Amino acid sequence: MTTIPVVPPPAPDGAATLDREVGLRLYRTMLECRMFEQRTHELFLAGLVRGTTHLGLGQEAVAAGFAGAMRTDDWTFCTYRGHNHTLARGVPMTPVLLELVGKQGALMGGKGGSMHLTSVEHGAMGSYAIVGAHLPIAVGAAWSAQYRGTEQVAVCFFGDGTTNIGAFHEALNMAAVWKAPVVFVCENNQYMEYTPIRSVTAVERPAADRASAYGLEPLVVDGNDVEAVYEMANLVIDRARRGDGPSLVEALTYRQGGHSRADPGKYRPDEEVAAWLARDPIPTYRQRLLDAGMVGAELEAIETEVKALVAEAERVAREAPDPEPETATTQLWADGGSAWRS
Amino acid sequence: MTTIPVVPPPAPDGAATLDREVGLRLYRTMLECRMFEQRTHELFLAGLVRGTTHLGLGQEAVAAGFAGAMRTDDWTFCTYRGHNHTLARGVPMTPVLLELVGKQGALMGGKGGSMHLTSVEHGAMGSYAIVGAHLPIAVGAAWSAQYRGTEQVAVCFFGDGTTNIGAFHEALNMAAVWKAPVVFVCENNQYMEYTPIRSVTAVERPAADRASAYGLEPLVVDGNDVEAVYEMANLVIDRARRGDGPSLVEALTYRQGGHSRADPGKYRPDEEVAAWLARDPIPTYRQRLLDAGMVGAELEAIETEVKALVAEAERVAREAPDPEPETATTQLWADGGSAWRS
Amino acid sequence: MAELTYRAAVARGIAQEMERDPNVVLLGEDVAAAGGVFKTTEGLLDRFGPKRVRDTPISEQAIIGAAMGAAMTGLRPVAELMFSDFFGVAWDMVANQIAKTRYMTDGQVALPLVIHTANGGGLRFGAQHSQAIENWAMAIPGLKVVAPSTPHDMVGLMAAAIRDPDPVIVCEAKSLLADKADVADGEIVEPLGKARVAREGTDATVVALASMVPRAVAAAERLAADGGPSLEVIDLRSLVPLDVDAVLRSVEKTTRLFTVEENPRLCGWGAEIVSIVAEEAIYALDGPVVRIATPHVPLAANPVLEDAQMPSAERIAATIRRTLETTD
Amino acid sequence: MAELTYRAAVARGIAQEMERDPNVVLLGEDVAAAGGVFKTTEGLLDRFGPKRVRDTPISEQAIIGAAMGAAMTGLRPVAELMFSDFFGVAWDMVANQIAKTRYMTDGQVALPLVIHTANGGGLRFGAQHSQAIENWAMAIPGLKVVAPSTPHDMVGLMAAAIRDPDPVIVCEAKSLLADKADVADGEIVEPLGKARVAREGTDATVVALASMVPRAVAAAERLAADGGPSLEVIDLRSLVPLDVDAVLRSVEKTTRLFTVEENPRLCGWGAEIVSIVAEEAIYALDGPVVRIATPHVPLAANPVLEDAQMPSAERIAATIRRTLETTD
Ligand SMILES: Cc1ncc(C[n+]2csc(CCOP(=O)(O)OP(=O)(O)O)c2C)c(N)n1
Ligand SMILES: Cc1ncc(C[n+]2csc(CCOP(=O)(O)OP(=O)(O)O)c2C)c(N)n1
Ligand SMILES: [Mg+2]
Ligand SMILES: [Mg+2]
Repeated sequence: MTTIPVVPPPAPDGAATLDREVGLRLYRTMLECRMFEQRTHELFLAGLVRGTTHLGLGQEAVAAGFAGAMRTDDWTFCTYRGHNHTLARGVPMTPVLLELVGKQGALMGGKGGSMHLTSVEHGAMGSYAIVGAHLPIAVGAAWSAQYRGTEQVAVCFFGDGTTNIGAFHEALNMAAVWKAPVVFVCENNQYMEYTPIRSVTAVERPAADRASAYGLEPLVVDGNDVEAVYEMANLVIDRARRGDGPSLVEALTYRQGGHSRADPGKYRPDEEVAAWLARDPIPTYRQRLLDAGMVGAELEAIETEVKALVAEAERVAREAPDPEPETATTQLWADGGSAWRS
Repeated sequence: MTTIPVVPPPAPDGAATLDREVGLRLYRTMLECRMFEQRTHELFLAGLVRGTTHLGLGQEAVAAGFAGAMRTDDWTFCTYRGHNHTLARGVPMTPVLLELVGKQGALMGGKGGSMHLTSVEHGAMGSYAIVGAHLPIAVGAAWSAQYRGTEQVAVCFFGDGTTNIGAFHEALNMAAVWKAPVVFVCENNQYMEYTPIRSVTAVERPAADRASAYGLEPLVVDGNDVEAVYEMANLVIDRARRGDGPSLVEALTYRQGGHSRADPGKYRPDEEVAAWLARDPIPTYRQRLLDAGMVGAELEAIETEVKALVAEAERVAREAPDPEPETATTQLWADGGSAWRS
Repeated sequence: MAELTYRAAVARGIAQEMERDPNVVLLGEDVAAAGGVFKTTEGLLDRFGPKRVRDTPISEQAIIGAAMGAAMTGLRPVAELMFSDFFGVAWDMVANQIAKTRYMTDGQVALPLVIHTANGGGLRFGAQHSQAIENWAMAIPGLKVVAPSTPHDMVGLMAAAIRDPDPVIVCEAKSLLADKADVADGEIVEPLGKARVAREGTDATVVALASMVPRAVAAAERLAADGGPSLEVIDLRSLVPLDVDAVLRSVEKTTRLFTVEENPRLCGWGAEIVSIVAEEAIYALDGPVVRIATPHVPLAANPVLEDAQMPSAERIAATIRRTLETTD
Repeated sequence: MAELTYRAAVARGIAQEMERDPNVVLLGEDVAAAGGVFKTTEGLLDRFGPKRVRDTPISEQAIIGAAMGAAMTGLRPVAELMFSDFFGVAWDMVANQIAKTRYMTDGQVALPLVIHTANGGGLRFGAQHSQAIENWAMAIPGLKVVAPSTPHDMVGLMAAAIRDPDPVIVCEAKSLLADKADVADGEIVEPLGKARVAREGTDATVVALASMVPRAVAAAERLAADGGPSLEVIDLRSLVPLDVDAVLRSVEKTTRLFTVEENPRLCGWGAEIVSIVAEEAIYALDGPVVRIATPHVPLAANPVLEDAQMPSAERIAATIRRTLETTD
């Protein structure tokens, strides 16, 4: 079990050790998240992205590492900071971007927006915007898999600040008692919105130091090392699938930007930001792939492809029309409408 | 630190060790709780007590031990199972019984009933009937003592089942972060309403095994040994008063009856009930007082006095008139009324 | 045909659907081994086993959240919330998650689930265990809400709620749990959103729900007995969907409207009914519309006080008679 | 006299009372160092220090529960609930504990506390961060509820709420945060429960609240500009206590009533207003009463959709004109 570094651990070095296909896939997924979000942010500044956004820049290794270890019929439950997790499950960029810019063809018709990205067909079971709510919901999904004997696993991502809300406690206890096939992943990016997690938490490791309260072992992983995350993910997901119950993983990472679109994140010490930028999961992993013998050209090919995907999504987004106002009152009920009188 | 017995520990034996005044006071308090509740139950069967009741028969040592260690201006926060804790703070039996029988002169005018006994002037800050709610409230009271520098301590009693609800988690964390002068006392009487706590809890000790999640040490005490409780109470209350922050104590005890007036408690194994009845805190402590050299006559004098108090309360309760229906709409607001229009 | 209590009707409705659909599961505090603290789930554990009938910790957010997660992945959970007052500790799950997720995902997520809960006063439980919260649920878009007043309706509306593809809150009136009535054998399913004329009348329409229906009917009988006005009592049965036509039809006939609500007055469901009539049928009204509700205070534990708070047949009859006499 | 934003008025109102009473304390998420995520508590930490202005964990039950415990032991806490939607995770503390404890204890426990919260839509935050929940609070006996529509009222009603001996929910309209107006210097305290005639008129009464007040006034100006009916706009300012007389007085004069509500329709505060008028002044009404509200669906994140949902000046004007034309 790794323990938490008081200062960030050194950038992961040494050659990549995973099977090359896997390594390239993880790299590609991280890149898709990164390039999509970077462009999203530019489009917000350009006034095209209208609603709020919460970027996961710097946290891509957690999304890529876990998604890479999931079965296609496994379920992801994430938060308003959910672009990475949604894309990592294979949801196409175009409908996602359309949701963010608020045009027709959007993933949820514009009803949800950036904070609620969901694509049931890809196992992206929702981005939840009220802290803690999706932990019990993930337990319910896991219970349903257990009940139906499908060996599906629910993976639930949340932040460090979420470990102090009641729903966290109730969900962890019930999951443990029911031995539900659910994996709880705390992305400890060191901050709530603007408040450092250490200043409002009774323990040093907001998730790991709570594990024993549910009869679980404390698991900590370097969330900026995609291979370490991937290995941890395989361990805990297999455990859940085998019927050996839930796990709680604390992934140490960092939010490179502010909390949401409007926040410059000025409250963070420069050295801290610098230290974590130095361990950006993407360039560091790129180097490790090269050290492992991958050819730069291969990586550049991936980079070109991903850039093209983002550009195509943007092209569609710029041309798409606004939604029809009438759709504002559809899909409240299973009959497609929203009538309250019979 | 005591650890939890899988089977109930043997009845506390050996002579009482406390100062005789203290010992007699603890004995008397336990007796007041016991005799009051026994008579209350009889009066319920006789149809005089009308609302619901949740008796603490068997748990008197926890109430007596803690109340005995509290300063008169300290605060008690308890649950619907609150007769013992309310009486132990010195609230007279008569207005309490009047509240239970629903007559004029009742402690809360009949508005609250058995589940909400409160006497602010005695520091009995309320009996709360929705599981978990009073833990954060007790933190707030402790914060106010800290803010005003009064060195008051809030003592918050709750059950084993309460350790699985969200408010428990939020309150413990905030209390620890704020170093609030609050003592959390989990009365582990082994059951929720009808469900054994072990069957729905991820750890063996519902409170003690959660302490480390808040940076607190696990504290367990034999809740049927009034001297052990009293010593633990002094330890943790002094700690809080000194400014050294909150504590979480798990007191092992047993609910001798059912959950509430209507429940015969048939779901409990006979041997379990028998084993715990054998360690009834009151007769066992009576014996220890005798072993310590108290004269039986002294104890009998106390017993006669307490019996007389209960009888007097009953006499008043039987004669008291019903409340005036008009009072149903008073005291919603500080102006004494309940107008919603200006 | 057999006599059934309202309490037993809850279990019968759930059992009927558990027999029919293996994906129907039940969870809640003390619902399995103990058969529910109100004995409304008695026998279900024996009949359907621990896999389908589950006791939970005291964790309402987890109970209702788990029901949601199960519903969105193929089950049809019935979650028990022991007392409806406890919605307070799980309201986010109900109002913000369950009610909004189908809409937010543009219909991707289906939530066929039921939350059944003991609702209302009359049992001397005091302010935190006696609230009638049907209006809390009615105020939240995305929730359907039913509140049966008879054993037959309890079976039929519970069944319909479980079969419904959307989330339904089933409010079980505590003060009716012991009521008995003959209920037909075999499958019973009542449509959601259909009101029932509990008593026909000509002089005034009285709209009531759940525990207030028998009291309104008793008030009507009392007035009829001493030659007073003839009241038509409408049992709404369902607040969402709402059978507006049944109310309008009756008001057009009687020209007067009263509501009888157990909830404290402000923003009760009766206000919504009145505002609908005031918009769609105001010219049909011949006089003031009076809402008979619990005063806007918490319920007291004391029997004398609680009885003075909840609308009684006496108060209903007296209020309606006085109103009609002074304004006709 | 200085120009003040509605946003800054929140901090000014709190500061005014913190200066006056050392027992007034503030707690909430990001309220101290960050000055609040809506910047409504900016400067308070610098001015009053960390002992009186506290950042908390993400623990709404603990935040509001702690405020209650502090209030019952001598402090006058102001708790910030970042978004009013989050009442969902702390509703038990608000509706079951804070609202009921003075009553249950027959007046033994005093709860002088304020919960101030960012309320309502218009900022494209989507269904879980845009709700107007003033009707949730109005439905609970034991809560006072204010929802200011101007910077001046924000200062004055916040001050009154903090001084009030009972729990008060202060709803801050998100869509008004950036609004500016001149506000007098010095102490400002507005009474709770006093409505304000935002615009005088003769043909119809329009009752509005918070974000809907400027829209109702704009609708009135628009109709006046093209020779339409003359609307009297009443800004309720406070839902509990409710200034019923102000509404009745206006309706007696205009003979017509409309409500403009941001909350989704069912059980909104407007329904309560209509039911009061239908009981106490029905003969004064010359035609149907129409409620203009957000349709009974969650709010969408998309700007086009959200704008189609919340009542706009256009929709208010068009609805009122159509109604008056077809029913006069
Ligand atoms: C119950 C609740 N309280 C507060 C908020 C406001 N809020 C949104 S994100 C956030 C910080 C969450 O921090 P963390 O869990 O660490 O996740 P991160 O944003 O760092 O990914 C807060 C307080 C919320 N959405 N829900
Ligand atoms: C939030 C909530 N859920 C459920 C209940 C119903 N209930 C009342 S007491 C109780 C059992 C509590 O068990 P425990 O905490 O061990 O206390 P004990 O009754 O044993 O003293 C339950 C489930 C409640 N009052 N509040
Ligand atoms: Mg974080
Ligand atoms: Mg217990």
